[in-house]
Amino acid sequence: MSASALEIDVLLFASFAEAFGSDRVRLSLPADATVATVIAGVQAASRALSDAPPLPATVRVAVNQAIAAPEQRVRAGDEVAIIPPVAGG
Amino acid sequence: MSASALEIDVLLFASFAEAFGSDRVRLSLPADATVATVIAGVQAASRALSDAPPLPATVRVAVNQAIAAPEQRVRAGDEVAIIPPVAGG
Amino acid sequence: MTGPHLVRCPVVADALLARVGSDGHGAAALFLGTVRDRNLGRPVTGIEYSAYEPMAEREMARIVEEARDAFGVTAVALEHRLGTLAVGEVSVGVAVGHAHRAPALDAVRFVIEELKRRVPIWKREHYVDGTREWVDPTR
Amino acid sequence: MTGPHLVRCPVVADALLARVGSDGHGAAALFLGTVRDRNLGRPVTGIEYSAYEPMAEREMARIVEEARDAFGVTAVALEHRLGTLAVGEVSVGVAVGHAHRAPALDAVRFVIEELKRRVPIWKREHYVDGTREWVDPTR
Repeated sequence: MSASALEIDVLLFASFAEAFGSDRVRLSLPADATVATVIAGVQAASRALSDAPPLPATVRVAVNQAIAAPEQRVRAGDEVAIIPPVAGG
Repeated sequence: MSASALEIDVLLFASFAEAFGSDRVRLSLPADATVATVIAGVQAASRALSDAPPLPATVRVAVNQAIAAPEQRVRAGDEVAIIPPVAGG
Repeated sequence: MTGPHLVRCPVVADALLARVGSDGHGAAALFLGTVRDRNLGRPVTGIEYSAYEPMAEREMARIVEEARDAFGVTAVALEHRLGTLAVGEVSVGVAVGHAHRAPALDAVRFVIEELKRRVPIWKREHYVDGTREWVDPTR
Repeated sequence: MTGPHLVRCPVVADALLARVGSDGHGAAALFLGTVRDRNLGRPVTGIEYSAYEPMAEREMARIVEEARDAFGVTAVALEHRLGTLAVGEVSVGVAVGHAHRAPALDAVRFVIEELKRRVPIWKREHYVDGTREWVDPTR
């Protein structure tokens, strides 16, 4: 891991939290990481899990509690969360 | 009053009942009377009242508890009512 | 001949909701009409409601049937209060329960709009200055 | 950080209605979402709701503000319950009070539709056979 790498704790909810057995997963990302990089990182980490159930195909990412576009940059200190399809109500 | 005349007690509500000081008014109508005849009869009777407040311009008539068209015939035994503009809710 | 839709006691939201509740429902929608403290700028102290009762009952029952046909809602509770109501009191209440939310919301709106359009109920407002006036929405 | 919109105790219709009541109002509209006893044909015993709580609070507050801007409604109460709910219990409640009925009805519908579309709340259904499943409305 280079000195410029980002260490991000990605918050997990619902099916993701259940699959990971945790409410967060730490990702090591390149310094120029985007939201798309985060999604790819979480998907790779989930594939590495032995008995994970299938995760939702559609996920979005919130950065600092707002839904973020795939190309948005992720910076140190950002609050990053995986948002599976919502089902309130 | 001819033998073929209709005697109808027309039910009154709201502003009409207040103007007439009664919940009904008896009209003597020709045997071929229609809903329009009833409206004209009630309007004539209200003009004869000394201190009646202005009645609603728009009135409808219910015959046997259903709104009736002006040309509908009125027959002996019908339940006839003046329906001023409704204001429920 | 005041039937189930016309009442002379308070209209209670919880009672209407309870009447339309079911384990098979995922949605309940409710509308309440209440007496406002002013109308067209005049301060109001209360409203007196009266009706052509048997016809009003029939029309309200018909509206409930039409809502069933139009939106597939079988759980509908509709009450209109008669008599003199104070400011803040509920004059009319409609509740609809359904498996899903769209029919419940659609049906509540339909029922209250139809009630206001065609049920023979009248109201006389009482004003702060002691006068009273019949409300004519067409004027 | 559970704020006023997310609750862990029952959502009570009367409490929501009381919060949006005013003597200047002629209308109150309410929507309740309740736990159904089946979904897609499977018998359900309960639903477990969870949320990304701070973000959900913010989104719900934003939806209430958007309803104010769109419909001119200043009296809006919105609560979503978290935790495990039994069949028949209320998961979400929205109440809106207004001088007139159309904005109240429009705003209730807007708020519940937006909540379902974008507030980060999730549910896991518990079935009669003991299994559980996360509900994915996009699937």
